[in-house]
Amino acid sequence: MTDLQLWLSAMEMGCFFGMLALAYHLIYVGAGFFNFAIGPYAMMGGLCTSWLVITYDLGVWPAAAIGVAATIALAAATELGVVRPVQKRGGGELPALVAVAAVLFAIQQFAGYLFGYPTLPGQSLASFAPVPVGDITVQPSSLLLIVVAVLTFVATAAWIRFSRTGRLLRAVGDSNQAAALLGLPVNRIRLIAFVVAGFVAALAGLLFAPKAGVNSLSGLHWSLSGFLAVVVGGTGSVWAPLLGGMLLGLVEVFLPYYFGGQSHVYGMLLIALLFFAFKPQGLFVRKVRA
Amino acid sequence: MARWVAGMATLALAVTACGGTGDDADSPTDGSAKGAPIIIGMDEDSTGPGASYSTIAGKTIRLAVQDINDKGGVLGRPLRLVIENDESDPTKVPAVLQKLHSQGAKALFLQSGSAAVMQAKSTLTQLGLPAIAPTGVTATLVEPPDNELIYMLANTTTDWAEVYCGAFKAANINTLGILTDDTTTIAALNKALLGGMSCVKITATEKGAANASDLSAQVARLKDANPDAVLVTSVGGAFEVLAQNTLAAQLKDKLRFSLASIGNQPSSWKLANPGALEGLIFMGSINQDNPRTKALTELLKKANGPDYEVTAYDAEGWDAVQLLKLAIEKAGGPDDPKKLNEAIQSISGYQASFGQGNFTLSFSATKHLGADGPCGLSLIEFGADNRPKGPWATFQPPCSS
Amino acid sequence: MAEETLLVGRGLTKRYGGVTALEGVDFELRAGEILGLVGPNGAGKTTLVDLISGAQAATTGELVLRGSKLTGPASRRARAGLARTFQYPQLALELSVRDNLLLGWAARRHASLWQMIVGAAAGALRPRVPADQAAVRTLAEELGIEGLDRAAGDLTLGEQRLVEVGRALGQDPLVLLLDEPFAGSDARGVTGIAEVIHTVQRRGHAVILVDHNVDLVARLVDRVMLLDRGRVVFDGDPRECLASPQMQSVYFGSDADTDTDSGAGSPETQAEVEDVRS
Amino acid sequence: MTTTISRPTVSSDRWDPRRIPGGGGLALGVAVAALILVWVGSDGYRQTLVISAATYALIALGMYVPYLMAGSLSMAYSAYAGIGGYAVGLISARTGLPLVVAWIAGPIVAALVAVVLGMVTRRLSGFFLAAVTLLFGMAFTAFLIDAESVSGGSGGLGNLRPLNLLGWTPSHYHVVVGSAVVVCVIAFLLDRLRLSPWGVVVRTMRDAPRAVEAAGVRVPVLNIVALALGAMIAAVGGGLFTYAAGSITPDTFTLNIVFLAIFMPLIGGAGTPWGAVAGAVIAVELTLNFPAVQTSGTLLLAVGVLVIMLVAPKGVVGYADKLRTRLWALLRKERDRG
Repeated sequence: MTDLQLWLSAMEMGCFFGMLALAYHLIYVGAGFFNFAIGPYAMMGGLCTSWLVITYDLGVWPAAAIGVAATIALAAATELGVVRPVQKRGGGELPALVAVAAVLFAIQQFAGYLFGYPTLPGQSLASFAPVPVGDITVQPSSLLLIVVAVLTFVATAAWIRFSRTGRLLRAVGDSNQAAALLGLPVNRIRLIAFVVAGFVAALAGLLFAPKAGVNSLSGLHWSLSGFLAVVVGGTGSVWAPLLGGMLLGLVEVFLPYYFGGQSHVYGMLLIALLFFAFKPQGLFVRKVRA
Repeated sequence: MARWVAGMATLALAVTACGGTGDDADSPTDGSAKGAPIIIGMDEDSTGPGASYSTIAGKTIRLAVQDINDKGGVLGRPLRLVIENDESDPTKVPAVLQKLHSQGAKALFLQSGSAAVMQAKSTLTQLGLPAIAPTGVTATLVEPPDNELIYMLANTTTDWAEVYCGAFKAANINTLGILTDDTTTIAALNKALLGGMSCVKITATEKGAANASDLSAQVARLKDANPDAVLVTSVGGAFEVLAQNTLAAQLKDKLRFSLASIGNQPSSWKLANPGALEGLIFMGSINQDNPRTKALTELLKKANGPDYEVTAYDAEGWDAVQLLKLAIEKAGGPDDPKKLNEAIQSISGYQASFGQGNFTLSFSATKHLGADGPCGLSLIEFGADNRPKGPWATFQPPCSS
Repeated sequence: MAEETLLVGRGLTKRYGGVTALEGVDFELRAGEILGLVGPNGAGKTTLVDLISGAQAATTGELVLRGSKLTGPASRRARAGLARTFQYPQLALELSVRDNLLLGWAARRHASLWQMIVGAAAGALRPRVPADQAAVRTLAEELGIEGLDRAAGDLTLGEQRLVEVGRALGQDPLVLLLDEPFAGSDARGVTGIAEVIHTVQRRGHAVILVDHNVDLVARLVDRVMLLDRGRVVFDGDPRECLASPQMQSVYFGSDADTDTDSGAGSPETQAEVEDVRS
Repeated sequence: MTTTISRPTVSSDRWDPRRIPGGGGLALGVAVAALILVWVGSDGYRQTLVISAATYALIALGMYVPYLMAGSLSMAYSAYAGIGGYAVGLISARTGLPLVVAWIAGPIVAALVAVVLGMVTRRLSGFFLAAVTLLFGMAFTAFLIDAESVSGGSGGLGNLRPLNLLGWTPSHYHVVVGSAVVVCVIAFLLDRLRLSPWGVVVRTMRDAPRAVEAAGVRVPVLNIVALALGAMIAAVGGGLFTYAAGSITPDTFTLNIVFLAIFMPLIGGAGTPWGAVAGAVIAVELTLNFPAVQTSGTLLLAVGVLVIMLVAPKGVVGYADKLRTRLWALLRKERDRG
């Protein structure tokens, strides 16, 4: 494990997964469920931006702004238009799960229809020369991804700790019922959680897209990776998603390095099984005593 | 809520409208040809994972049909394309072929980009319709079972193996590392290609997911194996570019080879880091010394704009239509599928619009691969601008002229 | 009537981390007996019911039903002869009242893996067993439940409780555990539940009735156990209990520590409570 | 809405299909199936549509038991259908056994895999279960490609033998009719199963698992039985498609199908297994046979799912049923008045 390049790759993946996991985390805290549409949000942020740049010759920054705004609108629409009405009907977590699965599927199809099905190159917001580090060179987009990821986590942590909305979010996360009883604006907090999560996911997708491009079907895979990261990290703290993402990034890079081939496909399944089985309560595991 | 529903309904309607008009606008017209149209079916993947390469040839097939119709058609009758989309979904392929058949198609183009097309073989036998897979390169497609009615144009992987071996010998390469994607299409191709390359020792085979976002682990393993050269086998697209980016960064001094796909997908060249493709050698088929290639290039640039990069997919699509025209003429009409099939098998010495100048395509009852010898192939090198620079100086497939 | 000992609990204790919900509870239940379990919210009543029914595992202590040890998951204890209702009725809200009542019989026929597999095949071939349907009708008449085709979700809370009690009776239990069955019930519901209790008693089986309303319980039961902060502070005649000093001190003496909902017994809520505290 | 219409009591002892549990659904299902088969006739394309619809319906019916009755969403159904398909392919290519054996072996193997996966994931529900089973489906595809000696690798298995039932070889049309019959029979049986005591226990498990456990049924075990049953039905579907299409590859049953299968019962109506069948027919019609939107049938389907979920949670069948009830009430009112 001395190859610097591998560590850089693991870090990039880790930052990306971490940001996706952070988006999961925010919605989990605000609304108490895992929004599987996080991956498609990230895809939307990346793909919409690339499409605007390529099709309309728009500058990268305005395109990115539109892409992020569109994703935020999508996240808000998910909450207001789909999840909230469905959850209002009750019936446990299955309706919400099916609803987000439908949203995930619909966003994929819609993005394909709007932006086309081929992979588009990601647009880099940074334009400086590659930075040599040791015997490798770090691409500007990689550097930007890592820096922004860290900043995002710092900002989110500060937001949750110091702002009124952030503290309210934490209160809602502690106990949804209690918060409702106390008269906290639970619905508004939920919406804010979705919006912030949409922003974080869009940013993640936008920054990660230069690495391998983005297409309308990237979302599902990203959703799964982000979900695993949030499970591995736990939902205990704002920083947990970053930890989970980093661990997963290491697995994604070093597992194929040592075992080759498809080992990461089996590896991810194994990690999911092990983690879900041995991670004690506190997660969303149904407690049926066997 | 009501407003939301209304919005969704409007959206759905809008989508429906766009979808409808979009398809009609693409279809070729009858041109100057009169008489009852000859219906040709095309299974194209216009929206699925294979769309990025399927549509390149699909576009040129439409253009070729239009060209034929403008020039009076086949036996005085216009060709009419009916097109269905299988979204690279194998469960859809039988239904798509059946649908084309029910719309009166007399012959088919199998232009689905992925392994989904493998699912077509037995359905073709059921339908009794001859079919051409213009861009197919997987030899198993035209091997038994159910291969009586299916044809491919380009050199297959067996020829590729021969050409690569020549190249390795010329460049003094004894050990080879393979970087491959996990698609079924490529797994099938690898089996045929690598099996035929006994000329080198394959010291490492690394596989990555087709939608991978990182390949540094695979490349690091290749680095550890330290082969003389690296061959990337993939369906192309994002995987190929990521592979080349990573190889360029981590294995600078190694000679890199690739399949045809990277050369045929100009849109993916932009994905690569600056200079990342420089020195990459791919299995090309476009050779501007071929006069027919030149003519086709002019035609395509006129239709698609002067910046258009002609690819082998274009040429293969074009030739597939010309071959079918020839076969229909030989059979005296499209209506007897058996006769039409025999007519395809009787085509010999067709001068292709890809490959080197004297490259020809011939078919017979036992030869469902059109290519005559490896002249259809050419090793092309990428330049520093991430565009093909021209034939690789070290080695070119021998071509008796 | 032979005063056979049906169920014995010894030293039942439940701790969640540092919180002790139940501490060394001993009790004995004789055949045909109706035992009232009373105490303020948070006294540990539901926890005790959970420990007996197997919904939660005891930290220490043991249970003996008719001479054999009662262990394992709730389902095994149910097969041994326990049935219970829940503080918050656990009904399939989309299913009809009829189907909810049917669960007691249906469950009995799907106890083992083999029965589950055969039951699936048999169910597809013969979905409605006339004997079951008749039994459900009889039970509903007995309890005064009408409108068997209504969805359980459309019932009032009191009606839901009645259905749940009926479902438990359908299991023909040796010991029936009723967790606050009267909350939200109207007069008819109370009568129906009282009827169930007497049916069980007539069969020579026993009932444990949980409620914080001591007056109501006292009229129905043979014996009362008063719980306070996880300990038994009184065990004996209901009228004596009402007049006892323990009763006075538990309900009126100190007003501290009655803030937590008695649902705090379940691990989920317990975890939540801990979360909020930390 | 709140007015209840008192029905005239049907007191005749005559045989009445409505009094057979699930009879109404069967009558309607068979009627529609018959209409479809008449419409299909000898048109090869339409025949293939029926096969596709039947395959989708069987996968959706397989998911029906664990997903809509027991309330746990397993997404490994691409693997189960694949196992059914590979059973047909392998028995045809590697053994001399009659091909019918594949429809016994495939479902059994699928059920065993479901049991193992169910045991490993027995503590999981909701999002966790969905994620793990999704990963399992992906790993299964990777396994099919890797295990070339077993599965024929990426090229899959083809050139299947025709079925031979005691000397009778069914034609393609017979297979089409047979697939419609199989779907109707399975939907009918599931509909009855739903109403049966077994169904009552399983459906109670969804909303009130604690009550089921307290009634003496081990919820995790019954859950696994439900999963195994579902896997068997999906495997039948996979086998049917493979036989009709003549080949199977690792990519034949993709995650796309699993997503469609989740949505089909929602479109058709989750209240009855016939809803899953109706949803499958609609999904095939939209994605394969909708002339106006060739390229966006799947998109339309996705949007349709969202709309139906929000506007008509009981799906098409539920909606039709509601309309029917209202219509009858209206007619009765008219009759009473006149």
